Amino acid sequence: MSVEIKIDKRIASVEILKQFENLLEIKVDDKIYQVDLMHNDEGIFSILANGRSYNIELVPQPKVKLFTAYTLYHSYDIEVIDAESRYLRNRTGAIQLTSENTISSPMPGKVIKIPVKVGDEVKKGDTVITISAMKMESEYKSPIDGKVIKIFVSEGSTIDAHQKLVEIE
Amino acid sequence: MSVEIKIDKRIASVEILKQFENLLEIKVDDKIYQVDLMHNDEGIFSILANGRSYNIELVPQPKVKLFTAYTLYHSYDIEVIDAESRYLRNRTGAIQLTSENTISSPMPGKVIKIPVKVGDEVKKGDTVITISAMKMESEYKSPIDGKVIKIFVSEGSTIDAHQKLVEIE
Amino acid sequence: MQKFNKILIANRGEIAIRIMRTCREMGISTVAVFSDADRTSMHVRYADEAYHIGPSTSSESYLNADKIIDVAKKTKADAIHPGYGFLSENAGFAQKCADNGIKFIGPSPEVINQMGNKIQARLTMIAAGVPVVPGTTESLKTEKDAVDTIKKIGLPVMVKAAAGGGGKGMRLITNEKDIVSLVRSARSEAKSSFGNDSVYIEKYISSPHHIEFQILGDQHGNFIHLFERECSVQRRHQKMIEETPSPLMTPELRKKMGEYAVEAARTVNYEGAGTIEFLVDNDLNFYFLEMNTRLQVEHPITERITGIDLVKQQILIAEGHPLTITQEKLRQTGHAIECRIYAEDSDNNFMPNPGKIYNITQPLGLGVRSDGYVYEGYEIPIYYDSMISKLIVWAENRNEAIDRMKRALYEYKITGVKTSIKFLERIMDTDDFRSGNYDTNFIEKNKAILLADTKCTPECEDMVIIAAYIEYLDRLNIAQTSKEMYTAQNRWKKYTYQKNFERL
Amino acid sequence: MQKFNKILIANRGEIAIRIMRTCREMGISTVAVFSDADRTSMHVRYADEAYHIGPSTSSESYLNADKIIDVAKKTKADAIHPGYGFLSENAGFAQKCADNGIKFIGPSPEVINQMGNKIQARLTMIAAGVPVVPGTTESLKTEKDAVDTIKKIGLPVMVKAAAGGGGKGMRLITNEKDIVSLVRSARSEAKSSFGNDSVYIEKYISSPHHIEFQILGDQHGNFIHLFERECSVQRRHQKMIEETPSPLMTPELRKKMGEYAVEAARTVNYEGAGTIEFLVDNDLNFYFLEMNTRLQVEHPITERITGIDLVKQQILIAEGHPLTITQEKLRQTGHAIECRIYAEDSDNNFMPNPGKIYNITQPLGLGVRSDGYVYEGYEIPIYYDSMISKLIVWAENRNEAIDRMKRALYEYKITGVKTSIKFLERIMDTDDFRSGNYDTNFIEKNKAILLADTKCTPECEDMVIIAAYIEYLDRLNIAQTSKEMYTAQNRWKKYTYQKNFERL
Repeated sequence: MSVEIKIDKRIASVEILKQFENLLEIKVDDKIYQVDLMHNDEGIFSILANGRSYNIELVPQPKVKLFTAYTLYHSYDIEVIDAESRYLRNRTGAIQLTSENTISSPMPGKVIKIPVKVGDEVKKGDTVITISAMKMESEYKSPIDGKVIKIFVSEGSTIDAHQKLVEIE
Repeated sequence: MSVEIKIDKRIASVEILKQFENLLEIKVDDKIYQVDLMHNDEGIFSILANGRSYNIELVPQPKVKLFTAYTLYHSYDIEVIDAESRYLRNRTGAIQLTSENTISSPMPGKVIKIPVKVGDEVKKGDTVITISAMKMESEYKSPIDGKVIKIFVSEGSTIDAHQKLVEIE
Repeated sequence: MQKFNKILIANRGEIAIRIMRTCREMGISTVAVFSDADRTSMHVRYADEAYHIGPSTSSESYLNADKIIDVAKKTKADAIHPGYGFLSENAGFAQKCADNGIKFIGPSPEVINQMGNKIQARLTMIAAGVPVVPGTTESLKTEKDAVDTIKKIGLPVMVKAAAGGGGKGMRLITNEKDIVSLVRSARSEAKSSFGNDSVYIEKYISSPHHIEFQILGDQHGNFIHLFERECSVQRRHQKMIEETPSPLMTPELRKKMGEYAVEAARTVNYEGAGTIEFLVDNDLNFYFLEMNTRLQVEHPITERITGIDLVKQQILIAEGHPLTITQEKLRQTGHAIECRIYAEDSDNNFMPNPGKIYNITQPLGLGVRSDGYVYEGYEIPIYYDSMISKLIVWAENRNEAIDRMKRALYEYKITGVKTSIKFLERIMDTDDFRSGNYDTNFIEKNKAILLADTKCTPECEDMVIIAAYIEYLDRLNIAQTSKEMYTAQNRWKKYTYQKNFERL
Repeated sequence: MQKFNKILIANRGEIAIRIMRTCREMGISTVAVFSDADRTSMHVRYADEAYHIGPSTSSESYLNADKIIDVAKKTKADAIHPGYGFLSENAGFAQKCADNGIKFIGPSPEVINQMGNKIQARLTMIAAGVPVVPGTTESLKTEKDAVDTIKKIGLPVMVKAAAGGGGKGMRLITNEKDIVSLVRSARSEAKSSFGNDSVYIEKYISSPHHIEFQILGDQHGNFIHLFERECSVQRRHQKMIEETPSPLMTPELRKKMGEYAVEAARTVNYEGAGTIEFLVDNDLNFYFLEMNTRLQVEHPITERITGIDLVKQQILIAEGHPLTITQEKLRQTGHAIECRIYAEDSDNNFMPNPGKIYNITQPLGLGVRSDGYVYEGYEIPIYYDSMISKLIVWAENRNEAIDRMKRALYEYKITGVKTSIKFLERIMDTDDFRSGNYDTNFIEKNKAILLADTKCTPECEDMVIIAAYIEYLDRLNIAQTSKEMYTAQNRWKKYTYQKNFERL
């Protein structure tokens, strides 16, 4: 099965060449690895390759082919690109998971203030929503000059991470 | 649904009277409890009842209606007796999960020695199998005077907990 | 002398559990209180009894004094331990406890008031002969008054709210033309934050060291200090790392500051555990900054080098026992460092990062203590502080302690939310921290190093790709794998992804 | 003087990880080796490099000296740390390391041999003037010889294998008529266990105290001792609890025994960390029992009261550094206790209980150290020791240490396998342990209390029933719940078990 993995900005192709139980021969781009790979239901991987002991944890994200990968020192955003996602990509013409002009919060929190209403003209840099989380308030600003076309939440409501908040056009 | 719970030797009937989310009114035998009950996929329970904070963990056993329950200081063997198990009980005439004359080991291990063979006459107290686990050898003895009718394992093989080893008749 | 049989802990998170641990060691029952968001928090599960006190927002639960007192009365608790934050420095709450015959574990309402008002605290310290940061000793009356006073003291200065704390109602003035507007905005923020617009002026000390002394006072007029804590590694005016002894400290300075700290406690006839905070400049001049009339987050490093359980001392003092520890017998043994683990994106302006904890690996072994409260599967609420755990190490000397902290941070793995762990590890590697040559400007100064975007090796990156690929293949068969009901019995998988290959 | 860049750890379990922790703190890379059963063991994941060395059975993997040396050569390891058990007291392995230019972290093969043979060790100690248990100093030759000797010493006596250890080839003789048969069976067991049927006789000391001294010796003729460890709480001749200081010890006795321990080390020109074991009777007479030429399981309690990292000292000594610690500067601070957590059914004759770990809650907080290696979902192999972790506490004094240990054991939860945790907690409650008035007969003497079958309250039992019922209802809907793929995101459930009821 031909599958590509997007890791931050890199896109790598990956393919299993041989397998004997937990011993795998795997090709990543043009490099071939012999790995002894064990993993469990919590996404914890122990990989031995060239004698090195690698510990990797994959945490699933709400979208099914997205993960956050943790190595010892780094975390990576991972996306699996298979036939299905390639089809979707081709159909929509571009990878566009969220609109650039839709403001969302990277973390859960509570909406403190929405100083704009639908139809308002805003300038790039204007604060359109204030979110509070863990005793700290963050102001989210408009990325463009434009008009508020949709507000998805209301003052006082609690929000999830990556939830759409305000759309500007 | 009328269900009974066997906890060690006691058999208790239990029934939910009311529920509002995690607040439950539950009857155990003739006592009625109002409990605030939270639990998770790992079988960890946090129950608040009469102000007390109870922590209970349930570990599933290979048989589907059996659990081991851990409170702070104790562990209990639990069996759920529902309509289906009652039917099975009635059919077989008795609760007989394993034959009394079948020797099994409570723990996993390795078979070191089987000094008997099928057809041998044995006396009560004769060693019929020696199991080694964690550098310690345990000898299992015949519970009755009788004859070896079946040996389920062979010397040198590894065994699981509660696996049948030798049957005497 | 009273013997407490039951204590209500009016707090949550790591400090609630830390207090319950000592109660348990002393054979005292514990009562937890919790808000909507905290039903599944660890402190509820750790306590002997637990009661719901209201909605998630602190003001309606952990700050609801009456509700908490009700629970204490209902459960017949002998005393209330307020922890830190929330009601711990609330004189009104301390008074209500007293009115209801419940012992508040801490100083009297009068002392909390006296030290809570920063102007009054300054006056008290001046009267006791303790050096304070140069500035005013009364509230600014008019804007003209402000301009005149500030000119007299000389720029730069800090305007601070008398009722203040936590950086609110505080402004740095460096330019004469900004005086009026900044005083005005400090006053307005003070009014909205504390209901009191009284502000005062302090000389601004640039890049000082934050050094505090732990003190204990009993009901019988005995006072001791338990040495210093160096708290200069801060971000957004919040401490990140504390250590003791302070690398800046000399035995003479320690003796002098310690004596002042004890004098400060004696002056107000302080009862319980408290902290005297000082600013220290590079010439080792020191100034009283404020007193915290409660346990500090960073108290464990003092416990580690002195061997004394501070919560146990608080309880014994509240029961009326005289201190059995004397100043002469106290020793600082070895070196202790605390790192605060925040759920935050340290690389992105320390933005808080609440969310669900996926996996945790605790650092263990020689010289490592960790005080936390989150567990696997726990969802960190958005309503409270972002500190999820504290990692404390001890070693014979400072270098070894830094090496050990690095090792412990290396071992400490929390996935699901972003944490400050890796940022803290990078701090351990900076020359300035290693040499002990740092002040409150440390993080700003070392920003380039601390925010360096290092990547793992290409081979390591390829391993991540392989792991993601295998996980993906697994999920294609999810229906099959989830049939395996008892996951704990088979957490390590052996699947065949591709059939009929010979052994490699 | 050599600087090690890489160390191979020829061991598994908690001790392998404990050694790797110190290596990491010292900036030394680590190489793990593992058997079939240990592919997913923690030490494999903790190490920088990891290599498979054979089947699960120890004799084909962890005892396979050649294979381990091969890995050390291949990975260019500078040194091998043997931990305890396995090859740690194998002179042949130490010799092979030397032959291959790899430093064995421990004493020379000659010293291992000399101390490994119990008769030779006795002779060595007698020559050094150290008191030994009265008995023979040579191997018994004939059965007549045995009878004569035993009559001379006087019954009861112990027959012991010269090459012995671990209770094998050892018989207690209390009755004259049994002499011949018991000597014969000891000899036959010695032959089959160690390939050497040489046995000797020691006077039997009933209910003695097991007290050992930790020693360190460098390559430059410096020797120190790091005080005693009291190891009398044993079951099946295996230690369960150790503490330091020993409640039996007096300063005079400590000084005297310490001097003998140092003398013993000096006599054989000992290099590294070692332990001199003594038997002490109730009149405080003490006798050399044997020397362990390796790190002990219970070394952490010594680390805790002295502040010294013993593994770091082992490595520094092996690199050729002279000891920087002097006897005069060493202090015993406070009190430390270790409890060994075994996977066993303590209530059922301590039967080992390997299996799958379901959930673990680690005890944390002030004064608690835990050194373990199992994790949630881990399957404890049947092939190795049943000790899965060690819990070490420290406090200012013995009473506080016992209270803290009780608290830590209370917090420590391991489900899925039976463990010794609750048994250990009951020990903390016995009068004999509390008063420090115990010897090796302790568990036998307190059996009635320790095996008491207490149950939880009827209400608590009802809560278990409720939990089981809810879990059962849940499982009826298993198909529905397992659709929820990301369990960590929703570990606490909110299901409706019965619809349309109003709020209670």
